[in-house]
Amino acid sequence: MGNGCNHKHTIFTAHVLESIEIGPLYHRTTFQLDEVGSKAFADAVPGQFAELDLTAVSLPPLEKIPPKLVDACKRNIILRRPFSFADIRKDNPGAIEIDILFCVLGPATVRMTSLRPGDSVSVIGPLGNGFSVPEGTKNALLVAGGMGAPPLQHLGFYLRENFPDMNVVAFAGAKSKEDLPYQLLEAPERDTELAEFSRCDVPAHIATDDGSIGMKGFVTQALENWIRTNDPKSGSTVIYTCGPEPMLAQVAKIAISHDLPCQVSMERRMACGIGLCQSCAIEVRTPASEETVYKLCCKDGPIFDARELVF
Amino acid sequence: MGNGCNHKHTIFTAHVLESIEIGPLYHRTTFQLDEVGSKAFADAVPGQFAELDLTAVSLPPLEKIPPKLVDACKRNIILRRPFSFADIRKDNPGAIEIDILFCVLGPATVRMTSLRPGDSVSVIGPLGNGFSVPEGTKNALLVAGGMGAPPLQHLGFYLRENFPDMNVVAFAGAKSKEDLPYQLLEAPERDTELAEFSRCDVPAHIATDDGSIGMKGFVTQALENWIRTNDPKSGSTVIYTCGPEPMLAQVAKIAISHDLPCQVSMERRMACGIGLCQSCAIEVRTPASEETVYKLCCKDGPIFDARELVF
Amino acid sequence: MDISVDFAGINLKNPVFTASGTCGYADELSPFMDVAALGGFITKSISLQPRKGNPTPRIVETDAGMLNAIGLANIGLDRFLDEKIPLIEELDTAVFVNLAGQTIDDYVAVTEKLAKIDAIAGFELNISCPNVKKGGITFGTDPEQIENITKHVKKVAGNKPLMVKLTPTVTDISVTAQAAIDGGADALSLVNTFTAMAIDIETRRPVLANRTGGLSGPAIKPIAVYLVNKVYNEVAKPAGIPLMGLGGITTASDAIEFILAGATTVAVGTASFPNPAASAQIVEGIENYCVEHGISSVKELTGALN
Amino acid sequence: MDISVDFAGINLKNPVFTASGTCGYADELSPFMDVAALGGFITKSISLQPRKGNPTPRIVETDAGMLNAIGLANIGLDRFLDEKIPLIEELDTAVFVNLAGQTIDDYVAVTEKLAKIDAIAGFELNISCPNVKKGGITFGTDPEQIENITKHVKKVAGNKPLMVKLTPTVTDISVTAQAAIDGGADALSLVNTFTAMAIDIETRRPVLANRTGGLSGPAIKPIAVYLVNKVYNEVAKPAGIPLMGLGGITTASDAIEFILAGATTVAVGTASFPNPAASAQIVEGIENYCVEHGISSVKELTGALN
Ligand SMILES: Cc1cc2nc3c(=O)[nH]c(=O)nc-3n(C[C@H](O)[C@H](O)[C@H](O)COP(=O)(O)OP(=O)(O)OC[C@H]3O[C@@H](n4cnc5c(N)ncnc54)[C@H](O)[C@@H]3O)c2cc1C
Ligand SMILES: Cc1cc2nc3c(=O)[nH]c(=O)nc-3n(C[C@H](O)[C@H](O)[C@H](O)COP(=O)(O)OP(=O)(O)OC[C@H]3O[C@@H](n4cnc5c(N)ncnc54)[C@H](O)[C@@H]3O)c2cc1C
Ligand SMILES: Cc1cc2nc3c(=O)[nH]c(=O)nc-3n(C[C@H](O)[C@H](O)[C@H](O)COP(=O)(O)O)c2cc1C
Ligand SMILES: Cc1cc2nc3c(=O)[nH]c(=O)nc-3n(C[C@H](O)[C@H](O)[C@H](O)COP(=O)(O)O)c2cc1C
Ligand code: FES
Ligand code: FES
Repeated sequence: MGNGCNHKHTIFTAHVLESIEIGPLYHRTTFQLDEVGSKAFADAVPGQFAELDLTAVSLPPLEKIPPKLVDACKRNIILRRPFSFADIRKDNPGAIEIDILFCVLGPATVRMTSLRPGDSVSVIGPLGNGFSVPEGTKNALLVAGGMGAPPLQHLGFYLRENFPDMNVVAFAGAKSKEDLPYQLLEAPERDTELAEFSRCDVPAHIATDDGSIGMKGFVTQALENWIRTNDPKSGSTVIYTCGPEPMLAQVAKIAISHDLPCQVSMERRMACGIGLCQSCAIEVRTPASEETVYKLCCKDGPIFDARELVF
Repeated sequence: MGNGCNHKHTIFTAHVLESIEIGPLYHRTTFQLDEVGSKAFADAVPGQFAELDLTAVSLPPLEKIPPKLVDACKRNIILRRPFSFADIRKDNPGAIEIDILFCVLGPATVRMTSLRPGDSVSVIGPLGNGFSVPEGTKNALLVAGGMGAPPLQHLGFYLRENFPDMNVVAFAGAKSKEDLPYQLLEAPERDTELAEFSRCDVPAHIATDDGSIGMKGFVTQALENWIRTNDPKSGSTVIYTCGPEPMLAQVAKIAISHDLPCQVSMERRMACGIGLCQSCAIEVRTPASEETVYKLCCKDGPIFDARELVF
Repeated sequence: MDISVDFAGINLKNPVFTASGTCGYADELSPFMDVAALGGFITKSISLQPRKGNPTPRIVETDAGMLNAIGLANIGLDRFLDEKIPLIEELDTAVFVNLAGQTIDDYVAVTEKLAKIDAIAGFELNISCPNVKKGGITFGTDPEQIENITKHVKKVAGNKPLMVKLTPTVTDISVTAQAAIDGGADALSLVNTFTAMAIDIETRRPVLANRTGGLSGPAIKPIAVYLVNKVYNEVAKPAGIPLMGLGGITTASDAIEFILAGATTVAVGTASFPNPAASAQIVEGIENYCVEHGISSVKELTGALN
Repeated sequence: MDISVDFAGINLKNPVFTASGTCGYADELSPFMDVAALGGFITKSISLQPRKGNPTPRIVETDAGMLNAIGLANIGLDRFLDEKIPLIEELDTAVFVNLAGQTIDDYVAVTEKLAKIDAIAGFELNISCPNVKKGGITFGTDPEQIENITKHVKKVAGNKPLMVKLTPTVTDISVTAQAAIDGGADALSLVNTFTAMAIDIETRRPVLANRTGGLSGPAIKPIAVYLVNKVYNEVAKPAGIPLMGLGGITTASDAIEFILAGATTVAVGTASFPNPAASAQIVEGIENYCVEHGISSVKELTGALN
């Protein structure tokens, strides 16, 4: 798996191919990269991200903006926004397609909902290191909390394609059924069916806080249950996780307690995404001492080893 | 003719019906007013204006923005923009249509070019006093310089409809053929054919600085020529004018020297358009003294008597 | 749920005012909102003599803000008394008159006359307008002069509360705030605009006829919030003097930021230009916020920043 | 047509720098532009000891601007000498090192060591960072301390020009500018950020972990242009000291505004975040402007405001 820190990122234009609402607050937008972008994305891997310039995109009419966000959306934005990829399709190497799955949270993501086929945005990417697959990995556990889903969906597709024999299992948690950023199957019979994961034959264990779908409880419990049942050997099982920080901390704790390697996708408010501003500090342990230092989420991450993170 | 200062203005939504480019920098956008707006516009007259909120409209892609305006268009705008009407159609009283003819000059008007049918904008209007037709007017001379055209096009339609016997003559000036904000006839045979005025049987005397169409010279010369030839009697001839301020000053001078009443449409940078901010001061003479005072272009104007204006 | 507030001895329906110089004399707002929905209304600055104001351009838009150099254009005290007081008497909201002048005597003369008028709820002392050459700005940055002018005006203000409006362009605003309090101010309002300039690179001239103007609007909000919080913590809270926060308030969320930072009341300026109903919508939004967050009185929010 | 400028004794290819703290150590820019296209490059502030910087959130976007409280995070002098000087030696542009410290001794120690390094073209003395508790801000507002620290640093700066970076949050910036000049400054840069605050009304906490941060970006541009023009007219021009203008520069037009106001050079900060090629594009834009307006040397434009 590639190393994202090789300065292959660049600035380019991406054209909107499709934009769909997959839930009241979740949208999936497919972009086709221009030639420059396609070249830069040739080696892009799950867990990397891109910075989108949404400053020139129109605001939807007030009545279409979630009431809670109307005030925030009056703000004039100037910074790009970071998004990971829910999928990258490289079938046409000169016109790579990326899917961005996003949650409507503020002025930039509200603007993003008004993108239509034919529109274009400026993109910087691919950025960051991305997930990696240690040699000999047999089981991959993908643990996604809420909006942590996109890079793990991507990882699902990626692993199925590149490591067809690997045993991949997904864990998807959210507050409630509506907060699961997936295209739910028409009638998901079991707690193991989520369209995005089913598509690549990855069973998904669903957990919601209110039990509206899947198991009632936290996704970390689902993970522990699985580990208890399957007793995976350290060295052949890797946990990949992305989601809200308290969940990540819990997943990291579980991984460390079972001595399983764990790659954690972190998020920070980013002003630049490319190492200019130092806004995206992540506190990490230094190998030899008690001291901690800051690494940069955008350059050194966003994927960190669970063992080095200070939660 | 109505008096615009009767507080009939209000805030409402207008829907874009059509948007056409009528020249490299000129666009005409037709809006259909909602019910509230239609009610407010029932008595609207030429020379009045509206304030459009363009803050939420998308910027076109950089390559479609005139290079000279790219820098200016990076500015985040917060204020509305004032526009007069090139026409108001009241055929359907519950869904009045207004035409705005605009020149692409900066961040707001560049945004305006990306409005498409189905889009909507917030409008405040109708604002200001508008032109008036004194009793007994027989000749109306419409003198338009550059982007002063819209309210005089409107006035042409209005006079033809409401005063079918009135002799209406238009004068249209610009730097060059391309700067005439009119839908030029396919092959304008004479200097008296401009689609907008021909449509209402108003002959138009065209003057361009470079002689690329019509007479070579200033529109004020065309006006003087006409006056010299036709010797209109004061009291039965009214001059209406709109355009760049040096031209207005010249028209006012001509009018006063021939003792003809003259209604001048003035422009100022406006922060509000409704009398809140005092940004739109126009210096006027006080009847009895040497002193001058400031009136407000938005409330007391934008139409002023040539005699009171201090240029 | 109660959104009324007590402000310098007056009870107000709610914390929202319109800012001086941005809402005419209130009748201009009436096609868009009910002025009686406001906690209060602040008039354009009134000076003893009428002021024509500056030549145009008087404004220019900047990024998320605007510059103005109106030059305190106003009709002067006499015409104000004749023409505007009757309008003010009609307003069912607390009206503060903003006072401007060139000398202390000017201020005192204006205040003395207005102090007798029942329809006026209070005064806002403008010692900080950046657009008048020999005007308030010199008063506005010098603590001694601030204390002095506040004392003189307070003496003639009768029983009406005197609010002093502070300029943000000082090294330490707590010092000027303290000076106003020492002079007897009953409340402080902050901030006025920041002196600024926009240049037309084609003509190579400043855009404004006055060359410089005052920056207002959303652009300045984060600075204003900080200054309100600083004055609240360092001066106003210890002294028990209430603050009016302003500078870029466009939404109820903005207003609540100021209140959490320490403001008892807020004022809406530039935002009324594009949206003349902004102030009334902010009243509603504050009410909704209180309901949604189970806040029984908006008073609890003042300075409630964790 | 010539866009080179003389700045405090150095000849620069053009007037455009990147601002301290906003462009890493230049290699981050290289995927987007040729750093050699710049007139100069200013490093992140360097302090004697490494500084971890503040906890996150360190930034928050505001209307047409952003707040940052990075806290002068930097690797410290020793690692800077080891790791970054080799990078700097590669750069074909004038590199200024931005100096930070807590005491005069700190500043002097850093400067002394760096003065010996050929690859460094000059220094920028940061006495005005609002995000460091016991840091420069106290130096930055007091004329006496400014003069004093400038004098001490200048003494050890060798033959390299010393530029002093001024904070905008003072009552009269000409006074602080004069103090720096009296202390021996060869150039002045203005402005640094404005102390500001953003509040999350749901948590009722400041958004930044540091509570306050410095406001930068287009929002502050009109204030910065005004301050540059003021310092140019009142202090810099009479003293013959050149200015670097910054604050919200996003386009070539912005840069030209600063130059007309009195700046000899300009620096691009926040604008590089959304558009990492901004500074190079501004160089091009200045060139185009000169061509289109028949200006034979950009030097003619400094202070050419009518
Ligand atoms: C590496 C990375 C990958 C990401 N991938 C995705 C993705 O695939 N899909 C998706 O929907 N979102 C993703 N995000 C988050 C996304 O960038 C933010 O939701 C977006 O910037 C919000 O912008 P806004 O203007 O709509 O709202 P804002 O007003 O900017 O933010 C809304 C709220 O979200 C929070 N917030 C914003 N940015 C961050 C952040 N970086 N970290 C933590 N909290 C934040 C703040 O509390 C804020 O109140 C990612 C972020 C990072 C750093
Ligand atoms: C009563 C009134 C009626 C108007 N009717 C029309 C119309 O029908 N069609 C049309 O195209 N335009 C009309 N205008 C002008 C229009 O409002 C401006 O062109 C528009 O605001 C420009 O906005 P912008 O953001 O694109 O450019 P900005 O950056 O705001 O302005 C671009 C340039 O135009 C100049 N300018 C802007 N506003 C004014 C003004 N009010 N007076 C003088 N100069 C100004 C400035 O020099 C500026 O550099 C009218 C203005 C007024 C006051
Ligand atoms: C056009 C305009 C005129 C103003 N006139 C006055 C005035 O007469 N007296 C005064 O004290 N403040 C005046 N102000 C300042 C405002 O009251 C307010 O302090 C400032 O605009 C900041 O608030 P805002 O960002 O909400 O506009 C004026 C502001 C503007 C924009
Ligand atoms: C993220 C960030 C970090 C900064 N770090 C420093 C710094 O280390 N030293 C310094 O002198 N100025 C620093 N600044 C201030 C900038 O150099 C500049 O003065 C300010 O941002 C205004 O310019 P701008 O609006 O173009 O960004 C920083 C600014 C930002 C936004
Ligand atoms: S986001 Fe700017 S350094 Fe990471
Ligand atoms: S534009 Fe505000 S008063 Fe006329």
